[in-house]
Amino acid sequence: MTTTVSAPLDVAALRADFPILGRTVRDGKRLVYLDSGATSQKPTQVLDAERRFLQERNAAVHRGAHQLAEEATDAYERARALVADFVGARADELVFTKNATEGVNLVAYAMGNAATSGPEAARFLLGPGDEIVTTELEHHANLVPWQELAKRTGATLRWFPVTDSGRIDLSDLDTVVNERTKVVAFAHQSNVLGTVTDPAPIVARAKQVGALTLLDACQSVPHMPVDLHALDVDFAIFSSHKMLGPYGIGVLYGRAELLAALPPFLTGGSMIEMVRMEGSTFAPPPQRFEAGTPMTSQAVGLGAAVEYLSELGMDRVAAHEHALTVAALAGLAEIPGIRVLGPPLVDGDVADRGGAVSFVVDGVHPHDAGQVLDDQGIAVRVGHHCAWPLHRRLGVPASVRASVYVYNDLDDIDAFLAGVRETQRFFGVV
Amino acid sequence: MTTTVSAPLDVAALRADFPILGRTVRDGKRLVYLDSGATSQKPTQVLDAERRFLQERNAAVHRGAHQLAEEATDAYERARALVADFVGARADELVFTKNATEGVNLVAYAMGNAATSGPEAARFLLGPGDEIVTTELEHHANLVPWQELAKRTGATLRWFPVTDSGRIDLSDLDTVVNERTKVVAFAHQSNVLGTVTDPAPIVARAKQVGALTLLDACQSVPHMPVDLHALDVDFAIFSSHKMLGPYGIGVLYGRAELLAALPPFLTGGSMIEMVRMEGSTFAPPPQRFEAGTPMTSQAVGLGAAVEYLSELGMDRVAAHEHALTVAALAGLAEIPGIRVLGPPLVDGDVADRGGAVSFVVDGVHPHDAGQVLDDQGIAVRVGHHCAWPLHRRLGVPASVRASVYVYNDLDDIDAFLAGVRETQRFFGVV
Amino acid sequence: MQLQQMYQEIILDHYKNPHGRGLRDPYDAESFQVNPTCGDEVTLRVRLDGEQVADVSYEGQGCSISQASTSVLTDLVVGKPVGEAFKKLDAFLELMQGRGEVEPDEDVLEDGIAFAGVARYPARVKCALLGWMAFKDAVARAEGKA
Amino acid sequence: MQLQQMYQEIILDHYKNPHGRGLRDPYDAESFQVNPTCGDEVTLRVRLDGEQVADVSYEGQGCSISQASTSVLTDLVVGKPVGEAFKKLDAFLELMQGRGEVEPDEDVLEDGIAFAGVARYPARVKCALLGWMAFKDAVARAEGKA
Ligand SMILES: Cc1ncc(COP(=O)(O)O)c(C=O)c1O
Ligand SMILES: Cc1ncc(COP(=O)(O)O)c(C=O)c1O
Repeated sequence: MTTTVSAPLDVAALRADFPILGRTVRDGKRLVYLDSGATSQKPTQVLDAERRFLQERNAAVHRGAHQLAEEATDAYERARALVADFVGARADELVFTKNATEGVNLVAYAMGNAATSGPEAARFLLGPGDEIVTTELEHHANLVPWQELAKRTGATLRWFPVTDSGRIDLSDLDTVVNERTKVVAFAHQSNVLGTVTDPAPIVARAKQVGALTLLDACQSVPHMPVDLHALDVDFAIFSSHKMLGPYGIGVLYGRAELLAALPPFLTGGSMIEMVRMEGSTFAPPPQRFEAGTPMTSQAVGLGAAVEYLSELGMDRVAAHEHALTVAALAGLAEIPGIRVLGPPLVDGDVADRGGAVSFVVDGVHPHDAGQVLDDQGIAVRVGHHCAWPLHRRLGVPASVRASVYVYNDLDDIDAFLAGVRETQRFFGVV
Repeated sequence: MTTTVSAPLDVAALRADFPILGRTVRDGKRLVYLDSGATSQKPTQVLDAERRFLQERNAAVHRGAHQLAEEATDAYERARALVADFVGARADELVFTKNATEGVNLVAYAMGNAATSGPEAARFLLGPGDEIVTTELEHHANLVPWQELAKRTGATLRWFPVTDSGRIDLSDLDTVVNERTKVVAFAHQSNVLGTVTDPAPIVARAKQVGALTLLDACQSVPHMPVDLHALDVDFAIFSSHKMLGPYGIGVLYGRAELLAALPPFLTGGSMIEMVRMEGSTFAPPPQRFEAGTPMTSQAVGLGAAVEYLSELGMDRVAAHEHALTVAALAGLAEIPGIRVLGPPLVDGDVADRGGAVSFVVDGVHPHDAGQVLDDQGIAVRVGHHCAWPLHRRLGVPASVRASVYVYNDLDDIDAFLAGVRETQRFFGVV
Repeated sequence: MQLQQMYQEIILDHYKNPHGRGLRDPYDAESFQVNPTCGDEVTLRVRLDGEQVADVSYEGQGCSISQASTSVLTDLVVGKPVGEAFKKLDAFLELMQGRGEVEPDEDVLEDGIAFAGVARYPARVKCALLGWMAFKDAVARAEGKA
Repeated sequence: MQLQQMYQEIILDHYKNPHGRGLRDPYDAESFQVNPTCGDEVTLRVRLDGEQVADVSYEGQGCSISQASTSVLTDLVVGKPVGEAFKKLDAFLELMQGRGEVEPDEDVLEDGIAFAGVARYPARVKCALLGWMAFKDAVARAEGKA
């Protein structure tokens, strides 16, 4: 990566915004949090924004005419605009979901609902003979909903394989994505390997054959500058809790024209146009896709999170994580008996690889390795990280994953590397 | 209602837990918040519990093996147990959803998924000739998902009518619920009229014909003691934000045996048993229905909310609201030109009627009435309150709704009644 | 009292004595619009005579704001060229979405300037626009036909 | 160091030298169990001889805890009446779900008491129970057949 930035992140200063990092675990060990790929910690600014909202202007949004309701609605819609701006989209192209997983399910179910919707939804119709394409490195969230959609509609699920170095293998792009393809869903950045996929060739081919694209941006939007209009994907999803924001809220982006034609998914209050016992009609997007009382204060918190990230500067965030990733990879390369999954360092650097470093320790099961690390205060993730087929492909049942974020520093990486050596020592494999 | 309680709620004291009630609106008017039927305010205790969780033990639940992840998982599951206890259910019968609306959709979509699931799901199968029953007073959340399920499966939607006084008309119970009926969905307490429906006869008839029951408990669980096992319904839903808890979390209750057989709805991480590219199998409930990263801190907040309510005592909460409701109804009855919807006072009291008071002011559109009330600092809701068919049935396009909760007192009711008179004066209808 | 800013005399007059109310024949196109939060609705018909708005007739139920603004609409557009009517529509839209920050032009909006106060209440903006959206839609339909 | 409490010598011994490992014929029933978070799995076969557990054989992949506890399981149940084996299963379950608060009975659990330390790590309890759940399921199947 060749990001040129004026000044690096002042990690020491920003760590003060994350009081949890000051706590100790396991009998007084300093907490080394390397599990941000699962969920990030949240800065005081985000918690304060949410609390302020709740203590000063809380009311049901889009439903009331009194002053509190006005203020609450403004705060909620302002958050939508902030997030849209952060990812290069228009506010009315953003739907708030409960997490990224709901976003994929929304698109999959809504496409299924095209079968019982009007002619404007015909472009989403799917049946036997049609194909859905995903990849072998997807998070379960971007795989299982498509398996289920295929099961419900009779469509066929296909997927891009993964190369030995952990990249999506596009060598058969024109075969895998073809005239029968209805939708292509793929991850921008792998949550296991950190590999970043350039959407351009996939999007170009999908356009050629008239297929929709859905980008799983869960691990890219929190970690690098992302401009969805520039990427030209049709749909994208990401989750607030992985980008310094609250739990309970995710984002589905859809091109305006597509959202306008997409049938509803969840139905109920606030998403209707007119309701009679005999049947109902539905509001325009984004309301059409936000049934029920929304995650109001969480939207406000997410708005504060993107303000926080914007102030740091996403270029700087990416450069910072890249430096830590290179340090981790370099350190692991020096330890015999460690197999790193995904693209290795070449001449001390690696391109298109974000800050998730997964590996196995020869002779030590990942669960056991994670336990020894935990005992030293180092929080990593062990298992298949919701990417079971990818692990099967790479010939390992599970792995250990260290993932970094804005508040990590080189001390964390050093502690982590020392911890890995201790793991080997403890289990007597060195 | 004949609740006998030792001491009434100490409203003056508990109002200190809700700093928002101390703010002013519209040029210095005291805020009189009478819109808790839409969403409640949240006590400091709930905000503190959530913040403490996020600053001390935040991590991804059910996924990590490190200490933070353990503590977070414990907090999340402790919250589930607290809520289960609050409504007389077992922890593994409770699924966390994003709101109550998702809960209804979950059941409706999962029933639809029975068509592509194994034989254990056959009891949920639905097709042409089968019937779904709801009522004319439902919130859109408990109506539109069933309309859509009927549309997708070819089943027929039927409904109980509503009497002039706003009660569900069960005189044709045995015809409406019959051998073809698959599910009967109805509100425990109307969000517009406050009318409380005794589930017993409906549940009994449903059992006779082998139909499932779903109780919309959104307006009962926050306001009165509810024991779901005693009510013997199959499913129930309610929302945290209406019961002093955070936004972004709701609850679906399902009898253990039913949840065990119900096909999944949202799919993705954390709800699987085994994933291969070719297909997946699913975890037991409640995990099966909680795809993706859950609303972790929100669950903790909801746990704190039910602790707060339990400490107040739900009997006392119900008695308090009953007193305020009677005062409001009595006051409105003295104002000429007011039409109250729903059961009126008889001899100064009314049974089976919760704290939602909806009405129309002769000659003044509800929106205009709401505006005058708002100008005096009184926050009420205007419109159809997501119960459009009910308003049509009662012959009004919309209404004004005042709804009370634990922090309201008789001063609020007096201010409200004065506000209603001012409305009439302003528009010259008296 | 802020309330007087919203409920200007002009608005209340139009509300009590709406202009052009009732559905009339002949017409070129009809539009039905509804406000999903409160259930207010309007059915509005447009008759065009070449480039002229020859008649606007309507029926509906709604609050003072929605009723009065539809009444004002008919005053403003009937007898005007479609292009000019749409300029007024744009001006009214700008006023209503301006959060009370937009200074209305009385030459263009006439009685419509009375709605400046409504623009400060976002929840009521939809009310004020209900009839105007119906007009826009009906003209589009009428022109689509022609 | 807390770690030693979890990784008792007995556990590491069973992990390095598992007892009864490998799938054997004949058998009455087989169970496949998986830990959905880490992908660990076990295939376990049971052969009953009347009321006796005649053999338990298994194969799988997993962490030291799951492998060792399956090895301990075979020591504890093979050659025992099914009723007694299930008593041990109940005792082991109680121990593992006890959060480190339950005092294990060595007469019943023998080497199994070494897992007391694991019970303090809730995320690892599933690992320790993997083989036991397979045993329970396999016996149920075998008895269902008989
Ligand atoms: C009776 C009733 N049912 C369902 C709902 C829907 O709840 P939510 O918007 O939290 O999903 C509400 C509240 O809006 C309600 O009052
Ligand atoms: C690449 C990727 N996709 C999807 C998800 C699902 O996100 P969530 O659990 O917030 O729905 C995750 C995180 O778990 C992820 O890393």
